[in-house]
Amino acid sequence: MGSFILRRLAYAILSLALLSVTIFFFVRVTGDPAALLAGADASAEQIERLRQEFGLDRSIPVQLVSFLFDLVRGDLGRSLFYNIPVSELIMARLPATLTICAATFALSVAVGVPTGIWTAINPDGWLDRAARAIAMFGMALPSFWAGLILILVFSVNLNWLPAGSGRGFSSVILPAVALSGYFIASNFRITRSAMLDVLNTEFITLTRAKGLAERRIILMHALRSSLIPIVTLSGINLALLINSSVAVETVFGWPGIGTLLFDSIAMRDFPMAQGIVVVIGVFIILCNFVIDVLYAYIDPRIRLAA
Amino acid sequence: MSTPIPPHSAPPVLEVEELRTSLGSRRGRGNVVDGVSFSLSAGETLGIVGESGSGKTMLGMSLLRLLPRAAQIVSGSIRLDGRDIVGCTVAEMRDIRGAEIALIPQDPMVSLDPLFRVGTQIAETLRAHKPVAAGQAMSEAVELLRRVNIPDPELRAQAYPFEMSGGMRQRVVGAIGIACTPKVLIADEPTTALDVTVQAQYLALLQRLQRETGVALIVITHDFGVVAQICDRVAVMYAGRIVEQAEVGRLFDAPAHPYSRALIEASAAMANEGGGRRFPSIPGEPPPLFGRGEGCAFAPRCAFARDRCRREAPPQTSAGPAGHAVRCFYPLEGDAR
Amino acid sequence: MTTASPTRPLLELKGLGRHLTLARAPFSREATRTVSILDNVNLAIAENETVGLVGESGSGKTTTARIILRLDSPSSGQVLFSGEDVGRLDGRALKSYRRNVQPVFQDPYSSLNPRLSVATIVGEPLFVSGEFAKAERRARVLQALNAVGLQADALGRYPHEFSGGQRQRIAIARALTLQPRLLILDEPVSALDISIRAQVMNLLDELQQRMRMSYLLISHDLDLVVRVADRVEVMYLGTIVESGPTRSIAKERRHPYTRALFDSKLPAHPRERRAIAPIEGELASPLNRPRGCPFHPRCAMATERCRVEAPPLRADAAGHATACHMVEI
Amino acid sequence: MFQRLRFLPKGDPLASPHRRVPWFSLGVFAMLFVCGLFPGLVAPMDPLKANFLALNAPPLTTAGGQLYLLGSDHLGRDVLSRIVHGSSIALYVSLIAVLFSSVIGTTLGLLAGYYRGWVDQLVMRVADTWIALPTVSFAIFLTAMREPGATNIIIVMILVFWTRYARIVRGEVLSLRERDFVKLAITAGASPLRILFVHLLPNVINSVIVLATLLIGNVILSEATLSFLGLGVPAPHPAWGAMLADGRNGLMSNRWWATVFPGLAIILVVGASNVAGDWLRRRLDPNLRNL
Repeated sequence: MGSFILRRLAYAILSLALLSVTIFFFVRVTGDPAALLAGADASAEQIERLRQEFGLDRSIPVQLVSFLFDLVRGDLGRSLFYNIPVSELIMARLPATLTICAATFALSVAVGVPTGIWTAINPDGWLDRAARAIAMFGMALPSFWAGLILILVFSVNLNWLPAGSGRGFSSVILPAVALSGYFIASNFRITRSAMLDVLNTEFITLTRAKGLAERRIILMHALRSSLIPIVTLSGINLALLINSSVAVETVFGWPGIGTLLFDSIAMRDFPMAQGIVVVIGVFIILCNFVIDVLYAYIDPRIRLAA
Repeated sequence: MSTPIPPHSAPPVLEVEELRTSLGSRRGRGNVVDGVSFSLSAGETLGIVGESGSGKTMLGMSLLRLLPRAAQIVSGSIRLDGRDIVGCTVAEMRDIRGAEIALIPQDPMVSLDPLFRVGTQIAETLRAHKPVAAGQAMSEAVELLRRVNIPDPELRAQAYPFEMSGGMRQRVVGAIGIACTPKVLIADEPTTALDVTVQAQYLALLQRLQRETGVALIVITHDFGVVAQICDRVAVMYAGRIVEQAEVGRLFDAPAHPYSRALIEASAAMANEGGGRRFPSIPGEPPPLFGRGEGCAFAPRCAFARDRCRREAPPQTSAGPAGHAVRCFYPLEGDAR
Repeated sequence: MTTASPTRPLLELKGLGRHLTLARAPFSREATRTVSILDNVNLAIAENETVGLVGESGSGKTTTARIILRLDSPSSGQVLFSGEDVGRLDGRALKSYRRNVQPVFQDPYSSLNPRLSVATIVGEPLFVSGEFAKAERRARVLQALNAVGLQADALGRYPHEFSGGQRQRIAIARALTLQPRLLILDEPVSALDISIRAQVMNLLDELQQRMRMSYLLISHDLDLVVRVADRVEVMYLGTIVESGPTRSIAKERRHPYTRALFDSKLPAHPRERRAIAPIEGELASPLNRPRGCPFHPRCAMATERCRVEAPPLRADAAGHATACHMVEI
Repeated sequence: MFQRLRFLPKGDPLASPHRRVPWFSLGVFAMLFVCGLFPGLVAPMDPLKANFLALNAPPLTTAGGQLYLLGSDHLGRDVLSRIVHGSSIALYVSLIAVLFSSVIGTTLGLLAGYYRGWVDQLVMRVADTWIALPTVSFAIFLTAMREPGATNIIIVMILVFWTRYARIVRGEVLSLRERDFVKLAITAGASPLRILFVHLLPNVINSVIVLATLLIGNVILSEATLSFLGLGVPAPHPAWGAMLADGRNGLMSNRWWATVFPGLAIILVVGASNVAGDWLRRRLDPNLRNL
C-alpha cells in the first residue's frame, strides 16, 4: 500500500511540474510577460524597467527555474491592482469557493447516488424513466442560466431566498442548487450504469446463488465495486465544477476565486490571473491524488498488487 | 469411486417436469429450455451434456431460478423434496438457494467478489442461512477450506481472490457450494477452466464431497470424459430439449438418439490413441435459438432423418431398460462402436 | 504417417531460451527478478511432418509459437528455417519466411478483424506481399475458401455473420493463400464444440495431405496430439521433459510428468472409470519455478538429486528423449 | 490517472429496451446546421438592427408590421433572429474544436497504445496533466494575455479535449493489440502503418464518433459560459451566452424572455448532443466506456 501511495504521489508531483511548465510557456508563447505586468497603457520604458526588475531579460531556463522555485515557496507574485501578494488574496477568497463546491458535491452525491442505485435495481420502472429524462435535461443545463432562473423565481418573484452572498446558510442554497444540476445528473448516470454492470457480473450471480439477502448484495458487494467508477468520475467532474463555479459566482456576486479571476481580466491584473490558475491546477491535482488513495482503500488489488 | 445408485431406488430429492424457459430478444422469443423432465435422488450424480447453445446452462439457472431478466420460466414444475419451487416467493427462494440448492459456477476466476476476503465470502453464506456469530462462521469457513484441500486454510481465509491460482479459486467456490450441506448441488462446467492434471484432482474432490454429504449432484458439461468419470445418469441436450437420458453405461453402450451416438463417437475418437486419421464428425451446425422449425431440431444434421422428423417433434419414448428415454421417431439399436 | 526424413529438418529450434526481467515497480521493496519462460528448448520439424507440443498453462508452448512466428524474440538460441537463422532475416528473406510459415490461433473470434470483409481478411497476406495483381488475388482467395469448404458468397460478408467453426475455416483459408510449408496450429480446435472439432481436424488432415505441409500442433489436449502427431514434445515449465515418436511416448511414458498427464486423462467410457490418483501439489507457474528438476515438487519419485540438479534431455537410439534422473537410457 | 479508464463501466448508461431513433435530437442537430450555416435565410429580421419602437417587447408582440415571436431585447432587437445568428458561433467553435481534438487525440492515442513504452508514458503523462485543466478558467487566463474572442476557447478546448480521445483510443488499442488478428497481420508481413490504420483505426472509430457527438454539447456549454462572462466574440455579434448576460438586468424587472429563450436554445442543442451521443453509443459501440 505504501509503495502504491508513494508512486501516485510521485505522479502527482510530476503532474504539478508539468502544469507549471505548461503555464510558464503558455505565457511566453502567447505574449510578452513584461507588457502584461506593466498593464495596458504602459510606455516602452516602463516595460523595459519591469523586464529587468522581474528578471525577464534572463535566459528562458533560468527564468523557468526561478518560476518553479517561487511556486514551491508559495510565492505567486503581487497583484497589480491590489498591490498585495496574490497568495493572500486567494487565501481570503478560497473559503467562499470551497463552501459552494462542497455544498454542490454533497448535494450531487446525496441525490444522484441513491437514485442511481434504486433505478439500477428497478430498471425501466416509472421512476427510472422519469429520472433518466430529468438527467438528460440536467446534463444540458448551463448552471449560470439555472442560477438566473432561480433568482427570477425564488428571489425576484417569491422573495424566499437571497440572490446574493453574505446571508449565511440561506445564501448558499441557490448557488449550490444552480451548480449541482449537472453533477446530480452525472452522478446518477454513472451510479446507475456502474451498478447495472456489476449486477450483471458472475460474482453477483454467485452471491444470489448463495442466498444472501438482497440488501447485503446491493449495499456490500455491488455498491463497493461501483464506487470505483463513481469516484473516478468525481475526479473528472472536478474540472467541470470549477468551470461552472466561475460563472455561477459572478451571477450571485459570490466572493470566491471565480469572481476574483473574472475581475482580474477587467483590471488587467495578470499576476493574479496566473496565480489563480496555478492554485486551481494544484487543487485539482491534489484531489486526484486523494482519489488514488481512495482507490487503494476500496480495492485490495490496487493496495496489495502494486 | 461412488457407488452407483440404481435409478428411483430412493425417493427423489429433485423432480423436474415439463420445464420450459423462454428467452426474449429483439429477434423474437424462443424456448431455451423446452419441456425438460428428469428426477434425481440423494447421492446420485446426473450429467447434463450438450454443446454450446443447447440450453444446459439455462437449465441449471432455471433450477436456481436465477435467470437473466430477459428469460423466464413459462411452465412446468421443479419439485424439491415434493415442494414446487416454481411457485415460491422471492424470499422463499432466497432461503432455498445456497442452503438447499447450491451452485458451483463455471468460471472461478470471475465468480468471487474481488474486493472481499475469501473467508468472508464463505462465512457470509453460512450466516445467511444459519444463526451463527461472525467468529464462529469464520472458523467454520476455515474448516471448509481445509475440507477442499486448501493448504494453510487459516492463512488462505484471509487472502483475496486475486492472490490465488485458478485451481485454488475453483476449490474455494466448491467450498461455498457445500457450505450449508445442500440437498442438490449444481456444478456448471466444473473442469473447463482447469488444466488437465488439476481437472482430475478436482473431480476426485467433488466425488469425495458428495460421498461425505450425500448431496445429489448435477454436473453440467460438454465433456463426455467428465460424464464417464463421475456420473450415474446422463441427459443429452440439444436445442433446449433432453433428446436422450439413460444410466451412464447404457448411454455409452447403446445410444438410441442419432445425436448422442454421433457425439459419443466423435469424443471417443478424439480420446482413442489408435484409430484411423479421420474423426467421425457431425455435418452442419446447431440451429439458432430463434426460428427453430416445427420438427425434430436435429433433423437437418441427421443421417437417418425422414419426412416425419421434419414435420413434427418426436415425443419422449422409452428405449429399453428402465430409465432409458429418447426423443426420436426412429431410435437406433445396438452398440455404438 | 510419414517418418521423419534423415535430411535437414524444415524448422529447427536450437537451445531456445526466453527470460523476462520483471521491472521493479517504483518505490516497491521487491527486488528485480528474472523469470525464465523458456529454457533450452530444442525441437525439429521435418517436411510434411506433424509435431505435437503438449503442455499445461505456463509450460511455454505459446511463447515457443510466438518466437517461431517472430512475434517475440528469444533471449538465447536460434530458430532455423531450412537451415537459415530466422532471427537475422530481413527484407525479402523475411517476407519469404513469413509466406512459408503461417499461424492458426485458438480463438476464432479474436482472429478475424470484425471491421473487415472476408475477402479482405483472407486476401491480406496476398495484398501485403505486393506480388499479386487484383485478379490473381481474387482467384487465390476463392481457391483457398473452396479448399476449406466455403463458397464465393462468403467474400463480401463480415466475421459476425459466421459461426465459430466457420470462422476457424476462414482463419485456415487465410493461412493457406500463400501456400505455406509450415502451419503453426496453436490450440486450433479447443474453442470449438466437439462435433465441429472433428470437422476442423479432418479438414486440416486433408489439407496436409493435399498440400504437403508440416504442422506444429500446440495443444493442452493430450488425446488430440497423440491421435494426430507423428512426434510429440511434452513441455513443463519452459522445458521439454520428454520427446519422441508418438507411438513410443504413448506406450512407454517415461517421464513422471508424461505419465501424470496420461493418468489424468478422463475415461472414454464409464467402464474404464478408475479411482483417479491425481498428482499432488499446485501447478507451479514460471514466477515460482522450482530449482533443480522443475517437476520435483509434484513428483512421487523425486530424490535429493532432483531438488538440486536439473536433469538433461537424453535420447535413446530410437530418438526418444527424456529429461529425468530416474530414467535409465 | 489514465489507468483509471478501466475502472469506468462498460455498460450502456441509459440502456433501454427500445432502440428508437431519436428523431427529435437529430432534428435539433439539423436545425443547428441549417441555422449555423445560413442564418440569413432562417432569421426573420436583422439580428443587429435596433428598433426603438419595440424595446423589450414581450413575445408575440407585433410592432412596425413585424412579429416579434420571442420578443425583443433592451435595444429592440429580435430575440429569435439573434438566437438563429448565435448558432453560427456555437457551430463554428464546436466543429473546429471537436475536429482538431479528435484528430490529434486519436492519432496520439493510437501511437501510445500501439507502441507503448516511452511514447505511451510521454503522451499519457501530458494527457494526465491537461485533462485536469478547467477549460473556462484557462480560457479566462488566456484572455488576460490576448484579446477576447472565440479563438481562445478553441485553443483551450483542443488542448484539453484531445486528452479524452487519446485516453479512450489508447485504452481500446491496448486491448485490441492483444487480439489475434493483429498478430496475424504481423505474421502476414503487414507494416505498422497498415496495422494502425487498416486494423486498429476502424475498430476505434466508433468510439471517436460517439465521443465527438457528446463533446459538441460540452464545447457549446463552455463557449456559452465564456461569452456569458463577456469573453467570447465581441458585441454586437450575437452569441447565446452573451444574450443571456445582456438579459440579466431585465430579469430583475421580470423581462424574462431575453434570458429564458437563449438558455433554452443552449439546453436544446446540448441535450440533443447528449441524446444523439447515447444513441450512437448504443448502436455503434455498446461497450464504450462512459466518459
